[in-house]
Amino acid sequence: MLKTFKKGGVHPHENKLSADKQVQMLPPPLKVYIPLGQSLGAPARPLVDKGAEVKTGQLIAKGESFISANVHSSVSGKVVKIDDITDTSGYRRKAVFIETAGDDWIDTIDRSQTIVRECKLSQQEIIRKINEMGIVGLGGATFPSHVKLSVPEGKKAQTLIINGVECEPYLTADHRLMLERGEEILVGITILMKALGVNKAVIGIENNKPDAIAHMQKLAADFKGIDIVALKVKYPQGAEKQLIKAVTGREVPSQKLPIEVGCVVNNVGTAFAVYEAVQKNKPLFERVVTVTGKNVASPSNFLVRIGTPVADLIEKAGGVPENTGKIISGGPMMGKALNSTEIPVVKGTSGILLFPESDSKRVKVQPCIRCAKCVSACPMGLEPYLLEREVNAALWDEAETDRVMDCMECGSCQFTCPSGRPLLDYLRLGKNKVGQIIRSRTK
Amino acid sequence: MQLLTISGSPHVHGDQSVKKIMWGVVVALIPAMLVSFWYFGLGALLSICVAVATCITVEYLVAKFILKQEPSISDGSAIITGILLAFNVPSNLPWWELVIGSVFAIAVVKMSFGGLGKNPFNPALAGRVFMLISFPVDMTSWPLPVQNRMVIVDALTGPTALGTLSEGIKNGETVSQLASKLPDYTHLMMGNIGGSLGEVSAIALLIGGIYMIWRKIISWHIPVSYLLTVFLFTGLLWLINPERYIDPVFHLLAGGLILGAVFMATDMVTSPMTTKGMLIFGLGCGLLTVLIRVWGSYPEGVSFAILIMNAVTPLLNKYIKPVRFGEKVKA
Amino acid sequence: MSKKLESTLKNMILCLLLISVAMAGALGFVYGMTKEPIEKANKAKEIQAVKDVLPEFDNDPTIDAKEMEGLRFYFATKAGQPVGCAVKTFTEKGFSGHFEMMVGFKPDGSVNKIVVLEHKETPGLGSKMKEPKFAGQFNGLNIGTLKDKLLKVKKDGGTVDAITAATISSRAYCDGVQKAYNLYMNKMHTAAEQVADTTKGVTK
Amino acid sequence: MSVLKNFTNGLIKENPTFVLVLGTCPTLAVTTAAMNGIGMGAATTFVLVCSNVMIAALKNVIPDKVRIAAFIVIIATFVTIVDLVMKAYTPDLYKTLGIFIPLIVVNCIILGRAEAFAQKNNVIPALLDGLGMGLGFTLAITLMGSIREILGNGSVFDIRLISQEAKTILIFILPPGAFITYGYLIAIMNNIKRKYSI
Amino acid sequence: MELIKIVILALIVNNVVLAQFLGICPFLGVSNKVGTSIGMGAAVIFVMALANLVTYLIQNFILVPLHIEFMQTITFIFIIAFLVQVVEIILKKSAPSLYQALGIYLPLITTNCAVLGIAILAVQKDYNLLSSVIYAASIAAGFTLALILMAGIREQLELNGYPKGMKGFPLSLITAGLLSLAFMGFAGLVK
Amino acid sequence: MNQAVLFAVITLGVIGIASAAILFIVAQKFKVIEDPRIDEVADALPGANCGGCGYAGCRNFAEKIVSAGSLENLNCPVGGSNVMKQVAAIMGLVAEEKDPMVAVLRCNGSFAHAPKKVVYDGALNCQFANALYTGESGCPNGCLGLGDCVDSCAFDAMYIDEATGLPVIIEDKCTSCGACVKACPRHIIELRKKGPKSKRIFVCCVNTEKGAVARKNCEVACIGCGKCVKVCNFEAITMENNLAYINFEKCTLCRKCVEECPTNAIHELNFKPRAPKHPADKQEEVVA
Ligand SMILES: Cc1cc2nc3c(=O)[nH]c(=O)nc-3n(C[C@H](O)[C@H](O)[C@H](O)COP(=O)(O)O)c2cc1C
Ligand SMILES: Cc1cc2nc3c(=O)[nH]c(=O)nc-3n(C[C@H](O)[C@H](O)[C@H](O)COP(=O)(O)O)c2cc1C
Ligand SMILES: Cc1cc2nc3c(=O)[nH]c(=O)nc-3n(C[C@H](O)[C@H](O)[C@H](O)COP(=O)(O)O)c2cc1C
Ligand SMILES: Cc1cc2nc3c(=O)[nH]c(=O)nc-3n(C[C@H](O)[C@H](O)[C@H](O)CO)c2cc1C
Ligand code: SF4
Ligand code: SF4
Ligand code: SF4
Ligand code: SF4
Ligand code: FES
Repeated sequence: MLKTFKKGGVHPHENKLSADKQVQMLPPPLKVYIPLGQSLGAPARPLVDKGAEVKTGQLIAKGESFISANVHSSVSGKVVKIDDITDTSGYRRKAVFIETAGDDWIDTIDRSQTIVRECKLSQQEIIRKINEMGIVGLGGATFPSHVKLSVPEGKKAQTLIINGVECEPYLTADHRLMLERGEEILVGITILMKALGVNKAVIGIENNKPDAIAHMQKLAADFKGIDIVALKVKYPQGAEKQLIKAVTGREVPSQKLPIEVGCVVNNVGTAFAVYEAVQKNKPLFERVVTVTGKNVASPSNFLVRIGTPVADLIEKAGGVPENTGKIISGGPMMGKALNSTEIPVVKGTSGILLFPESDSKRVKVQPCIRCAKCVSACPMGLEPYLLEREVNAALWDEAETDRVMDCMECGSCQFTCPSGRPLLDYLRLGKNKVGQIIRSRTK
Repeated sequence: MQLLTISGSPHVHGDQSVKKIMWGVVVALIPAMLVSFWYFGLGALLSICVAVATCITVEYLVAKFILKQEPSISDGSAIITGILLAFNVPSNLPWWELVIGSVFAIAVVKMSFGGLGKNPFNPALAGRVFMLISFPVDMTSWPLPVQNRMVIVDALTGPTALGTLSEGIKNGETVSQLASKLPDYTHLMMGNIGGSLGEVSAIALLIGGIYMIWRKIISWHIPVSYLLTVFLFTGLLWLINPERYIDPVFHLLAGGLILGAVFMATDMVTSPMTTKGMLIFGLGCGLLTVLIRVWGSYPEGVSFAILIMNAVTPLLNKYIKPVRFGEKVKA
Repeated sequence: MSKKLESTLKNMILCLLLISVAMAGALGFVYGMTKEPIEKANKAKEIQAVKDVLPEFDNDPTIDAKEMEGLRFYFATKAGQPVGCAVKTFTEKGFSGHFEMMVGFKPDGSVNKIVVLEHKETPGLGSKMKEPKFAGQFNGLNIGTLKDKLLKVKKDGGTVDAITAATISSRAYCDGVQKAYNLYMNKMHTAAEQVADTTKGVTK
Repeated sequence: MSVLKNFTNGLIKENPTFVLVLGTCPTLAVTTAAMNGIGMGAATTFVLVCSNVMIAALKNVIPDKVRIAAFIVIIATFVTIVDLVMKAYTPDLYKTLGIFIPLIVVNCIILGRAEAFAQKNNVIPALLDGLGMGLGFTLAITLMGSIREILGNGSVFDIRLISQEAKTILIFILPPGAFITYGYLIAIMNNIKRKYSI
Repeated sequence: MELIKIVILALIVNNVVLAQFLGICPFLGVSNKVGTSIGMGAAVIFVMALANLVTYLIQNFILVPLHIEFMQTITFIFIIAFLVQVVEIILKKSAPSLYQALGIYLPLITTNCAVLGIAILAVQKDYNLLSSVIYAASIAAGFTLALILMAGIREQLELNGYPKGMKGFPLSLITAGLLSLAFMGFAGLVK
Repeated sequence: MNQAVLFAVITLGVIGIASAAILFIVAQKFKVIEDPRIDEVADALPGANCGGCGYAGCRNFAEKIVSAGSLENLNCPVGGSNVMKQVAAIMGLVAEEKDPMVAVLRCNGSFAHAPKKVVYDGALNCQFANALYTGESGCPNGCLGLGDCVDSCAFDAMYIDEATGLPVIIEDKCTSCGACVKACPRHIIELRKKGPKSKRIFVCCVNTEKGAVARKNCEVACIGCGKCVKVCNFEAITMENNLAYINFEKCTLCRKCVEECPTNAIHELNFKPRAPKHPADKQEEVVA
């Protein structure tokens, strides 16, 4: 029996159309919009002004609060302006507009292809470096990695879990990365292990990527303390708590961090970015993005500069088909629908998905038939149908006691609901409100 | 390019729909329906048609003209109510009584609360109890399985197995004295006995149940805990005094227990939402069924038991919560 | 509006006392007024019930009524001759338990007529035992002529046509009648004659 | 406020049964037949009128703290009077209404009106208010009794509409029928009121 | 055995609310929240048991010896009202937490016709002191049972939504009707 | 008369005295100090203890009223509005004599003025849509048209106009309770002075973006040009975040600004249609 988490979960059609497409490196685009807020936490403070000349990799904005990350230029050229642009959030936010001229990298970056295995830096130095290079979690939440690696006083990390699950349908970025940059990832993992002071790491990979499992297993033989665990295919296995449960059998308590059970989870992409940052001095300014969808001419995986407008990417994959009804940043289960193609790729963008008109509309909403399918689908053991009603009736106290804050927005409930109810919409609203209430209480 | 659509995640949807679930139940009811045609002839067919037609019409009219909402007949829930209502009455029930029962089931029990998904009580069962109490004479004269299937109203009536038992026991007879008057187990399995249209064949009902579990329309918790409770409880009584209390297998097979456990207690609208709740629900149904069958004045207790547990369901939902992730102290 | 009285202890007690006394007085007065009509009404009802089940009589059967095992026996005479005995009987076996009826026996022990006095049986079912269709079959019936002198519904091998779908009530009905018959025939028959004798004496 | 309004108020706008939904127990319990409705209504009206008048007359001599106690004594007296009178002169009706006659004393309508109206008004308005409320109650429960009797027994005021043998919907003269009939009557009343904004 | 019979009869077979129609006003009024109905139920159980104890004594040691049974209604209701008030006042002072949980329901109980009704019925049924008190307590427990079931359903209805025209009493009454329909199944459990 | 009367009188008299005395003593002994308003309110209530209000008796209801400090959702069905008025008086909740107010919608981004750029297909709930994105027209401040305000109105004073996609406030029904103001996640609805003969002038836009951006999404947006501020003689108009706001306390309803606005973002309500360029008319209005 393959390992997996026990409670809930669903199995959407996988549709990994681009699984065997090698990662293509895209040339720098003509212009980029680099949002200042690309990580969880406060946006960074810009360091450049309109008209400034910048180089690829140059620090252009500094993360100054505790949870915040540096932003680097992904191209060389001239800063046109710092202005609002609609980003993945659906709202207009501040971004640095740069017009590209050539591709002139800053000197400190080691651009050679040789793999540097050894890392002589100390724990503190590694974390400082990761901070400098603007590394954030690439698994989706874009949580600044240096914060995550600084284990709080009194807690002890035991296991590093590397998230190679990629449970979202369609997406293949992590899959390709493991196949093509496996060794770098493993080096990145050893660095992360050192930063955390642990001697055990586990890479969890779902069983629908047998090639990646085999490949990583072969490579990992060379590295001490790194294991590969094959997992049964089940969404949302990639979610931190579910992955920990699947791999270690431990459950992270409600409203607590993984460190509570001695675990730290990082995405494979993050491990790769850490490798590049620490060993090659390369800031995080490009990432792998899957561009896919059933009527995208050629579903692909691209290595993309941060700030590239989504339109450019789609163009490279065959353009926007006439009947496109929805463009999603991220996977179909958790991604955000975009309201224009002028939105830039950010650190958290793992995929761009094009849906034809026919698949873009939700199914008709009917009254809840109390079938309890949402309850059994919820991996967190919540009662989505009930929370939806409570949020609808503005019963915030009840929603809180029924643990609305535990919802991780995986969407399993809404996916299964035969009545097509917008459960997650309401749950998000509830989390929003209850979160506000909780915060105002502690204040 | 068209206008892009914006919505929150998830952007894909599973393949379950209300319609599929409801029609799945209708399919699961087919074996029992065929058995009822076989044993009760045209009368059975007619009853089912009358009940279904009334349910659909009433639902449409109430939704459209009184609630002024979009009628949603096509979801098929009214059809299930109709079939199950017909399944719960003798095949020779006067048609107008069935019509009144169906109107009550849909208009009062279902639509008064707002329609599908909002009703706290099972419409078909409430409809059945309504008829049982309103027309007790007709509702307790059971036709025997027919010789001539083309006859609509068969004059030959007789008591159900449970009715015979209950009468006998109340009259002071012992189980062994009654044994000769009761049908044997093969008949109970196949359905060659007097009783409501759809309750007679245990096998046909179980086939439907297994189909529904396989299609993930229902989960096993309610039927299993229900049947098991009845089996254990009656088994205990039987061990105590086999002359006063009949054996548990008879209780399982006779009457509407299997119909109730598989198709009616599992009605998702009126049963609990968590597995633990479902197990308790089944347990409660089982205890009440035996209580009413053995000590109450009604020979059959399934309808009442499920209705009473329907009333308890909101409390179960309120107090029995699913095991939350991260609730158990770490292993 | 003028000022209300203050809520002092004195006022409170005084007020309550006055009202209580006045009201109790009024009540006692009405009670006195209605006492007799109520008794009369009760008696009239009792006699009426006896009249309902027996042929004409001219004595007051409530005076010499006798009680035994919870049953009440009223002896009727006409011109000093016993015309029958009305027995107020009951059963606990009804669908809803207890119900009461009045059975009129002729001196020979045959049933003259039966009325149900009080019952909780289901309307439309058990309640049909009040209707002539069911109750009529007992008129003139002598239980002594039945097999084992037992009154039974057909289902139990007897002679009584049960009410459709209300065998339980029918059985209970028989039970009540049987009880009355047994006591009447075994214990009360002689009493009936005594009463007849005494009334005869009076009328003479 | 016109004096007449005191009277009509209870009939529709503040009908105790359908609008205020008070005195629900007798409404549900005794309405198995239309006739019972009239009997119960009459008894209640009598008590209501007498106690309203009496309380209005005595309102100034009753100290506040023993107000409720005094009201109860007054109301209970009239209830007992009705009880005794009915026992004496209409024994059959008395029997069907049973325990609900003494229970008039706790009928929320009566104490409610005593507190809400009689206590604050003069004798004449109190009388009219009691009469209106009582009549509203009587009409309402007679209506309900008629409906239940027709559906459940096939007769109204004991006049048979269909033959004795014909089947009726028995449930209407049983408890569930009472609740359901009452529920729908209130719903209909509410909707009529809303429509014509009474 | 007799007592068990009384309990079962009073609790489910002849449920006060669903079969005997007593105490409907508070049943409809206070059944909107499960928490509230539990509190109300507990208070009713206490008061009804107490009231029956006292009315039993009054009936058998005052009214009957003095031949003034016609004073039953007036003395009973007076005593009940008085009792409730005293209990309320005492509770408020000496056990404020209990008062918060139960006491606030006390005033509602005076006009609950079940209290007076059951006191009178207990007299009619010729129960002895113990039976009378047990009877009252189980009747009150039956009231509580109906109240809690009803409250559960109403909470759910409130969340799920219902047709506008049925808001309030109509919906509650129809639910009560169906509940009463279901409870008819207990008929004949005890003869 | 007889013994019965005598005993009745004695019994009830004794019980009466005893109860009154005991009650009095107990009440004195176990006195609990409470907010005196509770008593006052409880006295004003009918005292039927029927539970019709949903609370456990009149006193409990009174406590609830006093502790809640408002009468929202609290009603005594027996006493009706008269009693509730008295209660309001005790609670000091009678609205002080204020200028009558009315809810005003400050967005005119109808389908025609602010065409859809995307289609929304989620929960029909403004709060959620607001958290998700800017809105179908792209205006981050404009009305989402999903009717949270309509749902919040207990007086049926609002509805969504199918043709414009915007809510409409029925002035006559609006009680200025302010529920909709709280419900709108975009703070579009404002309670404004009803004004003489319901005449009102206000900026019908809440967009704070720069003029060009705002204009791109909606042709009737306030672009922050400041013309109205200049033309107003009463300093009633202020400009903040590219958005003009008319203070209804200062506005004299002269209507000068209305004509000045290049995007027609300033609305006048319930004025007589003006005769084309007839200065005399205008003068009159100012007086009124
Ligand atoms: C407010 C907040 C504070 C966090 N603090 C820490 C932390 O101190 N240490 C840590 O290792 N992770 C921290 N995390 C990161 C979470 O453990 C988790 O990795 C992150 O939310 C992304 O997980 P996800 O993609 O499964 O949502 C924090 C996250 C949030 C939202
Ligand atoms: C429902 C859900 C699904 C997720 N799926 C994945 C996934 O497939 N792969 C992944 O790397 N992270 C996934 N994540 C994010 C992880 O929870 C976690 O944040 C991440 O692995 C932490 O690594 P990072 O900080 O390096 O991003 C998912 C999160 C959620 C809530
Ligand atoms: C609501 C209802 C009320 C009933 N009331 C009675 C009744 O009052 N008396 C009675 O004998 N049977 C009554 N029964 C029927 C019994 O349950 C039982 O079926 C019948 O007495 C025995 O059946 P039989 O007479 O057809 O042999 C009632 C049934 C129902 C459903
Ligand atoms: C498994 C299953 C069982 C059902 N059982 C019943 C039933 O017993 N009675 C009924 O009226 N409807 C039944 N339905 C249909 C539907 O749920 C029912 O009409 C709703 O209660 C109406 O809101 C069933 C549906 C499903 C899926
Ligand atoms: S979105 Fe939230 S409630 Fe729904 S299944 Fe996922 S965790 Fe559970
Ligand atoms: S899955 Fe949908 S229909 Fe089923 S209980 Fe949950 S919300 Fe209701
Ligand atoms: S919610 Fe209140 S302020 Fe808003 S329109 Fe309705 S009545 Fe007016
Ligand atoms: S005014 Fe506000 S609440 Fe009303 S529809 Fe518009 S955005 Fe929603
Ligand atoms: S009438 Fe019985 S409680 Fe109100």
